[in-house]
Amino acid sequence: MASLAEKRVSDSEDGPADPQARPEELRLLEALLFASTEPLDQATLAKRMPEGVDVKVALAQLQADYAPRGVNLVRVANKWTFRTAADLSWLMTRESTETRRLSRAAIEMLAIIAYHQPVTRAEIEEIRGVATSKGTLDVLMETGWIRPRGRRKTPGRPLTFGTTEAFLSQFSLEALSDLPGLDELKGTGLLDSRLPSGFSVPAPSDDVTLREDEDPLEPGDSLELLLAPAAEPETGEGS
Amino acid sequence: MASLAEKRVSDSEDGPADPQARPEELRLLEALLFASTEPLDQATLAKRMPEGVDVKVALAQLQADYAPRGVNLVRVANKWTFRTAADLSWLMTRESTETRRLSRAAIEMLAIIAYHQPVTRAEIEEIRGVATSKGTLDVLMETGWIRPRGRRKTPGRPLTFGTTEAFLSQFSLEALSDLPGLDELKGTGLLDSRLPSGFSVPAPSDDVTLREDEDPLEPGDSLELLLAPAAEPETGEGS
Amino acid sequence: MSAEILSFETGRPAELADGEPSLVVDVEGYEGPLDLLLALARQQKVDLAKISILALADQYLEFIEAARKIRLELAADYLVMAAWLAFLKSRLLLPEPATPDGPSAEEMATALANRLRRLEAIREASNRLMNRPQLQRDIFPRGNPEIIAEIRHPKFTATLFDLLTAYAAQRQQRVLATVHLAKRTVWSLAEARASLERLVGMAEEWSCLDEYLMNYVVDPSQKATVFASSFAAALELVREGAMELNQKQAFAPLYFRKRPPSVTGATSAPDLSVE
Repeated sequence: MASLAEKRVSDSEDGPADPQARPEELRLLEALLFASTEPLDQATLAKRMPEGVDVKVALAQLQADYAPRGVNLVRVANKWTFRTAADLSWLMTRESTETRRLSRAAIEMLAIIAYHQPVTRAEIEEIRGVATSKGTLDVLMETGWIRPRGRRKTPGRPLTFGTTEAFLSQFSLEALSDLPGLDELKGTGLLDSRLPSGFSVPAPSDDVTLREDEDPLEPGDSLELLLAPAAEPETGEGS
Repeated sequence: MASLAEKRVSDSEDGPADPQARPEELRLLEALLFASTEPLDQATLAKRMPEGVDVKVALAQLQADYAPRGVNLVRVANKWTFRTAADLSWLMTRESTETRRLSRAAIEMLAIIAYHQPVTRAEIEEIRGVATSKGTLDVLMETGWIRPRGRRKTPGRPLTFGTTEAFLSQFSLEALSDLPGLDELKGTGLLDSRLPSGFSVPAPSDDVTLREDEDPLEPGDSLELLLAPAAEPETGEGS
Repeated sequence: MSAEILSFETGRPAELADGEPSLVVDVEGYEGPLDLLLALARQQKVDLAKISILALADQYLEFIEAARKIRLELAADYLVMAAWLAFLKSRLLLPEPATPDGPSAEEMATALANRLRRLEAIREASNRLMNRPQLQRDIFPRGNPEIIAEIRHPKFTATLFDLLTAYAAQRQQRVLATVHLAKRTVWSLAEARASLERLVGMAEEWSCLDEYLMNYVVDPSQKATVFASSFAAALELVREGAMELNQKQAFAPLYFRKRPPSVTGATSAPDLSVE
């Protein structure tokens, strides 16, 4: 504080008008308005101020003082209060993370996308034997672990889905090829060893290069449109 | 507002250094700190600031900015918050809800806990030379300024008490090391209740880490139980 | 622990003009013997480090004696302290024993002086602490804080084990489902008979059994079982007189019709042969 006092002095030497030499009533007003649990009207403020202070003028000056700041003095319903500057409303949000478990349906779908990518929704449904709810796909998109990678060159040009790098990091996989194959799945007992001979597990690849039967996504292919009812706008980190 | 913007422009033309051209981060910081109910630590603030902002420097500047004002930026318990200026307490009396009036015994006990923590009830009584009524400890616990922090590794495993963040906040202390007169107390060797003067003098610590001679509280250590049976009145005569 | 005031009106020890401590016997005002001792010590008007413990003990004993004279009921700890001080005083006055067991009188006196200094120091500290600007008394936080909206970002959890289990379970389930279907493709006699009965009900004219049967054959692999069961069922229906079968020659298509009600017995002898 001592250093500040010095600063004020030096400031006042710089220019003819010293912007820091504030009248005491501004200090009083700002303290009252700051501490008050509700907006205060001019009459209430006047009662608390020393006699002879023109509260109206002081308020106007205080308002001007704070106008360029992150906190503004505003008048609401004829009462005065400090409020965060309107342009900083984005700052007034707190972001928190909450841990959520994926639903069984979502994990199943994710597993199929991981092994069978690039894969369309219809193909996923064929493998699972049940229709996929849109919500499940939305949730998976929200995880950031899957992404639409192109469009299959078939009638209807359905989207093809694949996994992302975030997927690898979530499951501590160095590469997609680290996903266990048929023999390993059998070895761990996850797959029945008496499966028919024709049974196979694809060797998955998340190569970004599109396959021959894939078209690239089009510029207009925003996820919003792809997945119809929009998920909340996300800070786009997607691929 | 418009007039102020013009003022800023003209100011900047006046001199090379423009005191009004405040960096945007000061606006952000003041908005965050003004809006928050709780003091915020530097790390939390940094997370909310754009990258590349030196929050420490910005806070220091903001503190200097507000030092002459009716509202000051202060650091309590190593966190930052705006508070009305201490010299304006006369103005603010009406804002005061009811001030807690502590008995002399409670104040003394609070001071002993603050300066000697972690400290047991028997040690407090040894310093004061009188038994502590359970009511006094209850009152202090109710203030939220003290807390039982562990159990001393001595026979009977008595509770150790320490102060809380609310204590620092109440007395506008950045840290325990700011306790008034602490240095003198340390210098005279009067701080340690257990050792004869002249031995090593520990500084009070509200570090959540327990000391070597402390055990953690146990899950079943409910305060009711802890405080219920009054400790045997120890009228410690000459040690 | 404290007694009532009997005859002395002022609550605090005061000092006489000449510096002699006045003796105001009022235990009420003290928080225990140490507090009283400290108050007495302060009357010596010297640095606590330099107080005379001997003089202090005298003062204390004098105070207690006065209190007892006026029948002031003293709490036990005051008396304990008095006894201890009397003991200390005698030790201080007598020459030190040759082999002292325990602390010497000097050490005891120093310890007492230190306790007094410590109590005084903490009192001083507590005064300074309470004189600091206090929150909600002298200084105030923001009275009307603004709401900080909370945006929740979900962080999803799933393990590789979850993933693999899900994948294996799904693939396996599909495979097992196919196995089930294969079992059901055996065309049972009962099924064949029920189907034939429905067919015969509609077949007034000779119809090709093979063509009808083909409708049931979903998969070429099922052809054998469908034909075998149907043939057996057909024979049974013929035996029961519900239908007629006709075949031109071996391996030729089988024709069937509902047995006309008027005719009894076969119109044309069916030439039955088993494929």
